[in-house]
Amino acid sequence: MNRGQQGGAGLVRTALPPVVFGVAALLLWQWAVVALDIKAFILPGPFLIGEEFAANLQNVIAGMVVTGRNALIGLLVGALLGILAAIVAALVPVSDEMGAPIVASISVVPIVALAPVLYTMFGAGAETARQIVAGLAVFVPVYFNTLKGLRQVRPVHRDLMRSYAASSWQATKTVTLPTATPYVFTGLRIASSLAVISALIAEYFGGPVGGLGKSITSSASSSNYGLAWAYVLGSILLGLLFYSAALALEKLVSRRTAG
Amino acid sequence: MTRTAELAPPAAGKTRPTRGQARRGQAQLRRILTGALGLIVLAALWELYKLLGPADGVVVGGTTLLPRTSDLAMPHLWVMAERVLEPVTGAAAALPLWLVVLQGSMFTLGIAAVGWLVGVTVGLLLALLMQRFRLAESAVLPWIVLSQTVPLIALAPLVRRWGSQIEVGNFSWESWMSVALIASYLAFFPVSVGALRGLSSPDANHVDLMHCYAAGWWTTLWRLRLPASVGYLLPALRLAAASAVIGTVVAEVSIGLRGGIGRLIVEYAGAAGGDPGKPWAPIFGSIAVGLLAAGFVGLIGLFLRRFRRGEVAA
Amino acid sequence: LTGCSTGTDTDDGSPGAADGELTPVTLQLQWVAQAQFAGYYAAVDQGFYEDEGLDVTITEGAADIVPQDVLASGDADFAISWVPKVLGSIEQGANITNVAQIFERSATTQISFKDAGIESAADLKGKNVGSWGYGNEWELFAGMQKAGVEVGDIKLIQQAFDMNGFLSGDIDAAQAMTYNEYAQVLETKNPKTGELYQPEDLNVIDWNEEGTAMLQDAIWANADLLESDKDYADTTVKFIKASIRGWIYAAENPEDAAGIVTAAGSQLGQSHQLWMTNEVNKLIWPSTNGIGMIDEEAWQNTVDIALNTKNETGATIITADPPKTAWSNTYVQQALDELEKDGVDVKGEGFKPLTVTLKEGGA
Amino acid sequence: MIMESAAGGRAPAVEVGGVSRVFTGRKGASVTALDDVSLTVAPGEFVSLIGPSGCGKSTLLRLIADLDTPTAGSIRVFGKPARQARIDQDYGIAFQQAGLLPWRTVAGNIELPLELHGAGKAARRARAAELIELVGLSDFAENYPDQLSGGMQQRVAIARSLAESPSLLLMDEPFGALDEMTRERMQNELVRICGETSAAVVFVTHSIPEAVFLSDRVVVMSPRPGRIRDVLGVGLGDTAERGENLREDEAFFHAVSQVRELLHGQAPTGARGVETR
Amino acid sequence: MIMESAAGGRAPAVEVGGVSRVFTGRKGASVTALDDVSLTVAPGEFVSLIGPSGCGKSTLLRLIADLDTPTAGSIRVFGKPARQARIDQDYGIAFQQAGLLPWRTVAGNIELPLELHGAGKAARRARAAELIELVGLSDFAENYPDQLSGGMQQRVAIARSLAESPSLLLMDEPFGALDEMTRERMQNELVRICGETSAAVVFVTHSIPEAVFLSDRVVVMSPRPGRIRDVLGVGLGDTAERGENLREDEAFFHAVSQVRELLHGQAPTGARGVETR
Ligand SMILES: Nc1ncnc2c1ncn2[C@@H]1O[C@H](COP(=O)(O)OP(=O)(O)OP(=O)(O)O)[C@@H](O)[C@H]1O
Ligand SMILES: Nc1ncnc2c1ncn2[C@@H]1O[C@H](COP(=O)(O)OP(=O)(O)OP(=O)(O)O)[C@@H](O)[C@H]1O
Ligand SMILES: Cc1ncc(C[n+]2csc(CCO)c2C)c(N)n1
Ligand SMILES: [Mg+2]
Ligand SMILES: [Mg+2]
Repeated sequence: MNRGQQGGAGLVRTALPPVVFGVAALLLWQWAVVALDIKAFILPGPFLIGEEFAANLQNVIAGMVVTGRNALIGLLVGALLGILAAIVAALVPVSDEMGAPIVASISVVPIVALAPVLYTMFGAGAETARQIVAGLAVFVPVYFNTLKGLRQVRPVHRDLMRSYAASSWQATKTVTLPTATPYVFTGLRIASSLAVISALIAEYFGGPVGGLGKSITSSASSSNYGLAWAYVLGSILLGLLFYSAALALEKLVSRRTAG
Repeated sequence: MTRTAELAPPAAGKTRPTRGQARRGQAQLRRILTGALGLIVLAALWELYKLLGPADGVVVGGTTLLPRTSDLAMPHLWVMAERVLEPVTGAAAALPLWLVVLQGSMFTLGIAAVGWLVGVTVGLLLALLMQRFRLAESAVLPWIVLSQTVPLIALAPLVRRWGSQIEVGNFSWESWMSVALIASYLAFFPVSVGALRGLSSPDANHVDLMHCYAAGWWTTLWRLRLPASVGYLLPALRLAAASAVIGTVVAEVSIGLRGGIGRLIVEYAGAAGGDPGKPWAPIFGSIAVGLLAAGFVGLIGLFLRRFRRGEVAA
Repeated sequence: LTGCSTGTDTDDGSPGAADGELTPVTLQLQWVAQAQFAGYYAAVDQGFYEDEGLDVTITEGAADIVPQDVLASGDADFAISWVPKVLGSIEQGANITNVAQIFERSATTQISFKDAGIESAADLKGKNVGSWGYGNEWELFAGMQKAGVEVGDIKLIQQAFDMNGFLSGDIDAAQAMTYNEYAQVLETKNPKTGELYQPEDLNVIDWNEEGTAMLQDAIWANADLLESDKDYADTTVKFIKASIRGWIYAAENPEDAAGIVTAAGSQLGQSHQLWMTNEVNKLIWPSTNGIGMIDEEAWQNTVDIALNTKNETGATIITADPPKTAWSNTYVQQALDELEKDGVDVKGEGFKPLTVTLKEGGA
Repeated sequence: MIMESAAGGRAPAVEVGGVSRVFTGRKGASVTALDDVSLTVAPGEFVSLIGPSGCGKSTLLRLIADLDTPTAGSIRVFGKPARQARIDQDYGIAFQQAGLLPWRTVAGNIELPLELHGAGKAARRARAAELIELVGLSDFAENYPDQLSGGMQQRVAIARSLAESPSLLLMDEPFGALDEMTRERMQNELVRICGETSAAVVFVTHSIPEAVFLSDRVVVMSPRPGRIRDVLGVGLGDTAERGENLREDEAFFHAVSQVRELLHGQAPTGARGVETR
Repeated sequence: MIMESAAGGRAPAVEVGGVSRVFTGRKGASVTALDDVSLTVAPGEFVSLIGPSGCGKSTLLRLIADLDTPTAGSIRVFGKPARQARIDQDYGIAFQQAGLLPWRTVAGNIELPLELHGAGKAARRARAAELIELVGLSDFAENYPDQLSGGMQQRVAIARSLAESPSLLLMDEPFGALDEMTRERMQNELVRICGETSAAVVFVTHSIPEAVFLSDRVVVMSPRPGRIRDVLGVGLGDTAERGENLREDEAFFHAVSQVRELLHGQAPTGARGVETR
């Protein structure tokens, strides 16, 4: 119980400064909007955004579900492929070198350029292209971090496995993968919010309506910036949700494996 | 086995650079060739799949898992290549497509460079602030992470609108500055996080040493923290370069700046049906610009090699 | 601190051509340079604005640029936008006025391949229907509503910058401007025949015919300034006058006008550009009341649709009638009077469109 | 050089015959880590390798463990080739770094070799408990390595090396990271364990007193190229009989001085320091 | 306890008076790292701190260096508060890890303190060259730390600690990472250097022979809470006179045994091992 209280106090201590900072910034923003009489179509104030958010909660949540589903599928598929590709690259160095220019290209290609092509390839009437965009965005950090992790096996552990005459699968299972796990999670954490933002921006270039990205642009195009930013708030929350989920999973797994 | 080089005792005193360089050159060449081979394999896969794959793609349970192979979706590689050599339009004065894309690429690269510089500066300043004041770190860092969940498309018009309100003396805000600013919004993030990690990376040992020498914060920063952060900073700078290019292209589309790759992507899209090779040119252009920018930053690493001695080869 | 360069900045009241001092004016377009805006580019190129003492800078639009906001926040002196899009902005607080309704007809259509059997709005039910969003979708919704098709009855797909979704069959009925996307389709080879698609291959739902057309490209001005600033009001008349001369030039010299737009930096192919010029001319000419005159009935029709048409979230464009300041024929009337005094034909009754042959890829 | 030990009829625990190991660096320069080294270790015998840094001690140990292969010469472990001995798990090994897997508990780490070689769960549990008891960590069986001090980690590593009751133990500076007191305690425990299990031990160390305290014979090596300079029979009594007091014994100091002199390249003159002054 | 040393008229190099240091852990538990420790080091005197891991040796050294502040008690260095002494650069310090900056050459590392305190370029060069000579690394002045062996790095760190000719040297297990032979060589050099510069030294070590070999007095500490158990005057002759042979001297072994027994908590009975057997 004492521990629990301590944990609570710790949470308060870590959460307090950013919350105070955030609230102060929001108040300053609201004050500026009111004091300088800034029109909503130039910069909506946080109160207005909050109002719109509350008033359109249903629509925002519906958008979050659509975009979040794409991001989640992209995250899962991209992460899986990233990890698999990294394992292959670690086992077969040639494949790493052969894939290098391709992975490098994926890491620099703007979604703007990619999305239209993918819509044509996979159909503009389906969510697939958006999921692929999210998947590609996820693939890059997961691949690089996993590969790095797979190369962190300490020589003493490698020697140990050899001295046990362990098979290569045994060595992979007992040493290589556990060593790489924290790195994989670092990659996933970076990838989590990237998946959301990528799936969202992909909506900008077509596909079924209903997601947050489309809602942002269509509200903005009728100058309804309060509503547009309510959807933006939805996307921030969604990104935060993904990030926290990745973080929680990381904590959970690392606690189970390393005490 | 790969440890050989690291474990070998350092050749006392001088090393012989020429032989080492030749070897490294060879390794480099081999890597380039293997990389090129990878691209060739990819190209072959493209054509092979286009040849053998079903026109409507591989559809499982209503989801297209593998792409369609129509000329619209997957033009032949030679169609893309040929198109690049032809003029942009039928007009008599039209430039060849590759030249237009090249010009656009340079334009985009220039703006991305400005965005990168701004982003790096802001990122470094934030990192310094957070390193100096722990309170700042705990208050600001979560917001820096959060900032990257705000979609650029929501910010772009704001930036342009606010930028255009600025007019001081002879200086007036121009559209390309908005684009650069948006690019910097993506670029500052890896730098601030990476630099913070780098600045906090020196061993307690080294920090103690500076303390023993009664060195102040600035001296410690200059003599210890900055040099120690190089290893963290370089990957962050490279990431920032790629992000700056991506941000520039997105912002060009978003606020419609003329002259860059982003604009070409939008304008050539209309030709996708009748001229399927055309929209690919700016896509490859944007990839080239991204790689060029990242490679450029890689060059910085060469000059800072001295500060990466402590690093163990990955 | 608006920082904008309105005509009011100059001290001397009415700088005519004779003074040599030109009044700087910025025009915000709603998309990139293309023949949709041929009249304005022609007016610049032919010196019509200069004749009126104006130094006009044309600012291109983009995906996220809302022209009426640029105008309302003072970054431009005039803007080109569609009436239904602006009505929403006006309700959100943008105080701007439609001072010249350049396009009399709507260019928005919903096209489909013949075999889809979509001949009227009622046939859209259960189909994949494309639209760009961005406020371009209201005529479609109004047409559907009129035909008893709910938004929930179709699958709405956002169209990209290209027509690939339509060409690949993902979209059964795609939104197409007569002057642009319709042509894009006709510039594409039909893989079945190896020839370009022909108009006979397509069914076209034209909202003008369905009765749900809304007013499109109009010149918008700052309502506050029109009220308070005489110079700005004068400039507005001059601007409209020169713009109309530009459009007349485009009607009489479509090839040259297309060339002017291309020279201004448009990346469109030659045949496509000429097609667009020609189609845009058809939206203006012949003009019922003189180019730019706002037809009260058409305006009211647009407002009614804006009040009553629901989009996919159940929202309407506006919830109340727009203010009186939303439109005014005062300025365009003055411009037309002056032009007619000079013997200019502002109705173009004898207008004869070209027959443009599209080449593959619009080349 | 005395290299044969009275080994009775059984095959020697380790038989190194004319072994060389040359490393070729990437820059073409080659390092002769070991040059024509021969050494025989009898079953149950405790042999220490001592010598300056870089003289090839670790290399020799790694060759015996078949973690590396000699450039020339042959290595036999219990009469089999080193590779076969590794596959048959004839030896246990402990490195300078404890090398525990941080994601496994103390018990989990000790069970690792048993698990890899297919021992049943119950058997593993029992054996691990026994070994944990042996190294005095009963209270820490479920702790993770990062919750242990360096000395405790090292004890876990030793327990792990003993898990399959090998008749040969290979240890590369296992006490290098410990403080003097813990180190002495660990040495005492090692002496006891070896007495109980009667395993042969090849033990690499930098510490002269440690080598003298633990060993039947001390092998002194010299660097560049790595060679065996001399082998000193210490024979301070049978392993089981050696105890704490030995450390303050005169014979102990004598042997320490002898090894020191060998290390410094002098012929062992007998305990010059003690006797001539 | 003998804590006063005959120091003549000058202020003692170090004067620790009733110092305690309690660390408060995050979970509220507190560790008494040092409890009421008093110690005086005379100018030019060599004092070693020895004791089991965690007894507070490093903590005491850090307090003297003003890298940490005591919970109670006072620390004076050359008559000034520790903080002032740090700012005045009255001491040089070397840690267990060499702690060289990897991006600076050997010379650059040694010049660092001089550079920070505004010495001119030429003066720095000259002093660094002198010190590099002193630690026998003249061929390596322009090498980077990663091109040096551990022992060489440690020598650079020692040279660096000497750069400003401090009259007090603080050293925390500086030879911990070295092999026995290099270690002995370094000890000899340290004895020589101290003789030449007549600096006072506070030296933390785990090695009894090392402490005995180097020191005028050996301070034996005990843990939980960290206290000074005893102080043993070794006095094996003046620093300058001590040489290699000392290590095999009977008095040396005698003192080693004495420190061992103190460490193990027995009263020093004299060299029991040697004399009673
Ligand atoms: N993998 C390797 N590649 C190249 N050279 C090596 C390799 N391993 C060892 N060496 C070299 O072989 C020699 C002997 O190394 P080894 O590690 O056996 O020494 P050691 O006696 O164990 O030293 P230490 O006491 O420092 O551990 C050294 O010169 C070393 O540099
Ligand atoms: N910063 C700190 N926070 C909390 N406890 C500490 C801290 N530094 C040291 N301690 C505790 O104080 C005690 C003394 O530590 P110290 O490092 O001085 O020991 P030491 O004698 O140097 O040990 P070693 O020989 O292992 O270096 C230990 O119990 C240690 O856990
Ligand atoms: C995201 C997006 N924005 C604009 C257009 C193009 N567009 C189609 S109609 C129209 C109005 C005037 O031409 C515009 C700008 C598009 N295709 N996609
Ligand atoms: Mg070794
Ligand atoms: Mg310590």
